[in-house]
Amino acid sequence: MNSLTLALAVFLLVNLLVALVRVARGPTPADRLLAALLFGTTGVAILLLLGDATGAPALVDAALVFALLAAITGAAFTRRAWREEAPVDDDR
Amino acid sequence: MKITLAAVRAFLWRGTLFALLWWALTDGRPGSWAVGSVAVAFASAASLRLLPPVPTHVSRIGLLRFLVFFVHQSLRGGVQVAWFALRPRLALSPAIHEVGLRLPAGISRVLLANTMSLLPGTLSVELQGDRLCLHVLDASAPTETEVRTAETRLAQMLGLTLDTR
Amino acid sequence: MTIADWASLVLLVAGAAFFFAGTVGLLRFPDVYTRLHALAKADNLGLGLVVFGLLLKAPSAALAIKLLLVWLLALAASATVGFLIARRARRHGIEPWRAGDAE
Amino acid sequence: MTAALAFDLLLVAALVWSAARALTVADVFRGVVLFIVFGLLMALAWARLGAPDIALAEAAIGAGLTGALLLDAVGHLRAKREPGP
Repeated sequence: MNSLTLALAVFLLVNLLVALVRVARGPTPADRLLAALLFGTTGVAILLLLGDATGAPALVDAALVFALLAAITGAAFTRRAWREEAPVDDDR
Repeated sequence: MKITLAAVRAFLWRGTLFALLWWALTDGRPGSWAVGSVAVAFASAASLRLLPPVPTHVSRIGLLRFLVFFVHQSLRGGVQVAWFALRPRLALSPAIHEVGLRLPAGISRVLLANTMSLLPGTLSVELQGDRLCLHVLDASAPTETEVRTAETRLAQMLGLTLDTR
Repeated sequence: MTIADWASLVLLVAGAAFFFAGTVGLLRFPDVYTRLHALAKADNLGLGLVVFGLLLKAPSAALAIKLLLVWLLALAASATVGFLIARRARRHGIEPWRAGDAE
Repeated sequence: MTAALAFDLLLVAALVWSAARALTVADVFRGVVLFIVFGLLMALAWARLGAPDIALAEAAIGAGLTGALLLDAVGHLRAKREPGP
């Protein structure tokens, strides 16, 4: 059972890393900041599964912090960093 | 801030919620309450300052109905997005819709905007006064009806009356 | 395995499937708005299913409350951040993709 | 435990990738986003290493607060360079 939750955690980690491709590619700054949302949900799920698989309920606390800080990062980005129109940068 | 009956009631209610939260966060360790009682008191006071008690009455049946509605709709929303993402041909027809709101100004409209983002096919993009702009995945979907339903459920939960003009 | 174990297993796997759909959507959808749809709905439903799957195995009430709190926080965070990003994108004049546009 | 090994290898690869990209990327904003990504992956790594308390601190301070401050700084830099409306 534990190995199964761990396998699911691996599956979610692969998902997370593949989705980071979108973050790396952009094209707009908002696309990059989707990383904050991504870690807010996928990262939380991974932490919860890890906590269950390794029997460390303290990881649930770390998951709480993840979810909270996703909101803070997103708000800081929209309120502060993206005030003027940054040129839509295509890269590579 | 004037001490009114409503404020005292809100303080006690929120204090109870924060105490429950503290209990969960500390796994109910009895030694933590020395710090915990102070923290709960401060949290309740801060919450009253940031979000003064509004003269609404949260109905329990309304809350339950809203939760059932919400869980059902988020299931639908997830399935719909998954279907859009996984079908071989990308068949999106997005559009922006604007809907007038009947909820009274304030926190309930924000709550509605956030709820809509989690319901099937809609994403809130702008909330200005009583106008809510939604980005929809399927332009032909009955967006307005969905907003109305969510609005009614929210109003029932918060004991608000809709402004039907 | 008891029935609760089986149910938990089914919920966890279903949750992972929705995460997968969310990732596919994130890569395939044509613009910021539609990608936000994918994240806000598929991933939150995935997390919800994972949370309920783990709830069935939660050893204590305190842990169960914490798990629910995690889900609520994540829901609130992604609804809020999704709204903020979409609003900013619109104010910056990023036009929503329409059917028929080239990707 | 192959699942655990796979998890760790993937995590290490992603950590190294995000760290290298954060340092080499030309655009400041993208550097900051990669820094946040690195911090969150690092938190996952601490979780795997059996240190949930450090994972918590890394997520809160390393990725969250520092990330928000850096984003704010990027905003200020942009505002200074091109005086906006």
